[in-house]
Amino acid sequence: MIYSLCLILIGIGLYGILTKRNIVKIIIGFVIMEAGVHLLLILIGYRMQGEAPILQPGMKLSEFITRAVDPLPQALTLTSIVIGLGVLALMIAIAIRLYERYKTFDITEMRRLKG
Amino acid sequence: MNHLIPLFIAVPLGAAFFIPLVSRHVKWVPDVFGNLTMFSLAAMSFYTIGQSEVYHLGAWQTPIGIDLRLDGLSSLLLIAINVIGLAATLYSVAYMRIFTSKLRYYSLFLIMVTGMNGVVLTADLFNLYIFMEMAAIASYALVGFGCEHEELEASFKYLVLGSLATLFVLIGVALLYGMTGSLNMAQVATSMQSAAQAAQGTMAKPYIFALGLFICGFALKSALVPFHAWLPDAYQSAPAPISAMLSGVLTKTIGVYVLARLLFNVFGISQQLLLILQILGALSMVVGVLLAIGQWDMKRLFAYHSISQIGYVVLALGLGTPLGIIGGLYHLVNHSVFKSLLFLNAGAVEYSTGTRDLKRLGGLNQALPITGKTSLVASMSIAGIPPFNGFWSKLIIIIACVQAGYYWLAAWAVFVSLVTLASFLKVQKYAFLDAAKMALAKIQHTPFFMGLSMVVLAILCVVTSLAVLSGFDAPVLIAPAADVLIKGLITL
Amino acid sequence: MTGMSLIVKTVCRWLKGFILLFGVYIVLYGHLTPGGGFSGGVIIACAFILIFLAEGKLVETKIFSKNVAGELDSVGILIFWAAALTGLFCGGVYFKNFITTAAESHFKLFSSGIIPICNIGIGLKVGASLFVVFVILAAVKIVVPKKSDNINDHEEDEK
Amino acid sequence: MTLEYIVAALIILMIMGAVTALETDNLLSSIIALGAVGFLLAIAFLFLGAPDIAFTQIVVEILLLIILIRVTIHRDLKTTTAHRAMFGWTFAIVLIAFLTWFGLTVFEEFPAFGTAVMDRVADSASVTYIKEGLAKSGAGNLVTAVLLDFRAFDTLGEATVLFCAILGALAILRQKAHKHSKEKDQEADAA
Repeated sequence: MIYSLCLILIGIGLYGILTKRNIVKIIIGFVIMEAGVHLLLILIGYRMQGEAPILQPGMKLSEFITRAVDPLPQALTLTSIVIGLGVLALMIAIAIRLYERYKTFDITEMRRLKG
Repeated sequence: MNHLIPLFIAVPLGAAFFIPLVSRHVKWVPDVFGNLTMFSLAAMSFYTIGQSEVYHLGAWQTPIGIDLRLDGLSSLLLIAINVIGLAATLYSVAYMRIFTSKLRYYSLFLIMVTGMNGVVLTADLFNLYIFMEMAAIASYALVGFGCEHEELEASFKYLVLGSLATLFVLIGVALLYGMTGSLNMAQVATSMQSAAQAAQGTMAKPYIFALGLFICGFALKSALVPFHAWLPDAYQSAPAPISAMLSGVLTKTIGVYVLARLLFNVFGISQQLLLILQILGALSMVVGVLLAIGQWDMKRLFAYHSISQIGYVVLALGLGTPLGIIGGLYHLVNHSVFKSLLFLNAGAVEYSTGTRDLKRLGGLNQALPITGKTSLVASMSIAGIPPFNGFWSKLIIIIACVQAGYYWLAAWAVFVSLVTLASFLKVQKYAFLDAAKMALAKIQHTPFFMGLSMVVLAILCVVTSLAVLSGFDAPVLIAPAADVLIKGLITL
Repeated sequence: MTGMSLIVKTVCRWLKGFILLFGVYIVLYGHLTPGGGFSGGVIIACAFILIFLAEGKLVETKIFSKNVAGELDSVGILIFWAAALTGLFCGGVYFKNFITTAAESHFKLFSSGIIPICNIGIGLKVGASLFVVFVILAAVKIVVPKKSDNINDHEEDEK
Repeated sequence: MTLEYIVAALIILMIMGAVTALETDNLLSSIIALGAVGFLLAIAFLFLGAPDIAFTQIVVEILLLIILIRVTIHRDLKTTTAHRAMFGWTFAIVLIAFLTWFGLTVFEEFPAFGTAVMDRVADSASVTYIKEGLAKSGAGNLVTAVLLDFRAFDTLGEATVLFCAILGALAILRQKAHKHSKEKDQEADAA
């Protein structure tokens, strides 16, 4: 059930990217889709009654091993968040420049390229 | 361990980080550093011939750390990437004078090369995603480097579709990790195979879904036909050396190569997958070439031909026979040589005359002898005229089609080849042969470095055609690369 | 841009030190507590962005100009790159963690080999680069440029 | 079991926020709705045992919101809610419907929520990370250990991607891209 909800979130983001005309809305669609993907990764790494994979002084290793959640998807998510931020920065830069040129955020009015 | 392997990533990265730091104060740094780095990379790439090895980064054993894998296929791609990259940087020394901010150009260029080298070398699915994104982001910025209306629009389109593709790939990677618990390609392949054996040969649905996402994502990246919308705009708008890199190696590396690697070596090839590849290839071949015929902008015309030629490669790989795979890989290499040469020619024409419109050009053979002659070589190569490399690879692909019993595919390939010839006769006639439409005095001479890189690529067009003499039995380059795909699943 | 009201400026003057300190703590203790180079770097960038928003452009660019930030960006990532390459020369393998850690030094600040060094590099890099991003994306007002001479503050090199 | 319901409720709230963000006319409102999605995501991460990611998510969300608000605040706030051309629109709907339908069936065969990789695959890397991560890398925070020691190569790539994106943004936003306009070049040649 929970995975399906996550997939619906991804689907909503995809819908925003593919159908919206406003550049800012497309960017918002990307943020939503990325949120869905990151949530999916973290959900895959979860185990029931799990706790954070951070060892503190005085913790019993044997108990930690049975309860800690998977650290690998978390590392992947962190990496992916940073990459997403980079892509968004570039996207916003291009959006600002396009606004400067065309005085609008509407992509259907940007029609220099044909074919 | 062979320490050359991580240096393919470390060297260009170091140069890319170093250039912006220094060149605010010293103006000659970007040109010299960029070219030196690419030259050393090109030289290094020839040392990888015939080697195959798995490099454990950080000395961690396979599932714990990240592996780099060098084999015949990676070696072939490495040589293509770095040699074409060297030609493009040589060309940029003169060509990029018309733009500002050379330091950022070279830095982004080197990061793009790093990304491609990483994609080719890595044996880890998530690492593959990162390097793909690295190459792709650098290319988005480089496509929009001119900051005019067209450049920005093309760059945005490319950015949106490309990021969508990488998100698809990331979902696929997440699903594969959830199912198999590993990110290493060999481990994923092994556990998928054992799961399929346990279920009497049927693949579980998550694998199929991941496979579908991968095919969509990498078809978007390699601009196969239902997914080709971004390509003509991006190639038309980018600076000429970047168009050459994009068309010559980027779409092949982060599109076709990864697709072939995943389908043949990780998922294991099957009849249905081969059929999908054949359909994508055949469609791309014919749609690309038909759209190309009506174009009057030189770069846009070449861009549509790129779609068509990548169609040849994918079709040949989709035959699944050893001869087909050899033909496909041979055509991949040949195409990266002659198509980058064509884009560099278009850039030289634009640099000298200020336009790429075929209707306004004419008689350039007298004004620009080097560009005229090299573009003749490249046009003959792409159209498949006998002494040049394009002829041999297309011939092998057609023979492979016939051998595998797909007669109509062979006829299809011949037809597309004829249309390509017609289209390039048009380019030669309007741009180089017809009467001059513009005053000779207005035409600038081609700078030395641009001429040099075009001549080098033209010579490569002839040299690569000599590979056919070896009959592909010699264990150099193409035969070992094809072996990697023919052998199927990779193991630890 | 002269900045916001006096109340905002005063509060920011008090807050900025704590935010910066928190960011540095997150970077340095990334291998022991939640956080690390990236999140700490973003917090450091946020501290500067706060000053920027409150005090206005003129004050900010005097303290920490975009050129300096750009150079720190390169320096930070070069630290990380150099740590990786040193592994090749000292440990024999690229990205080898060449500083060994004794078991008794676990949970101390100077433990776990090259991880704190990498964290510092990443923190520096992320802090500087996100500040640059903010400056170029958000602080530059492009209110339909007429002669486009009011926005030349995001081009600093290449005469 | 209760945790599953909490996370499900959070995701439903996120879906509502996402729909609001995409369908509101006012750009400022939609960006604020987007902020709600991001912070809910951070809360979900906290529940799922990922404080590192929650932390990063909050910080990134703040930065993103500041930038997005500053970018859009003086520009056309009223937007058209109209869709793109009919073909693209129907294609998108068909694609999303297919993906969602197929995706929903996929998760029937997927390992159930809460069975982590360590419990299913005995020789997976995660088992080693949890058992020997501290001894091998010396870092108590295993996420950092994975990020900067076991898979540090990924992190170098990630830092490079950020570096490259910022360099790209600087290149895109530079004031003058061409040294000379083309007409000037030709005049200079003629002279």
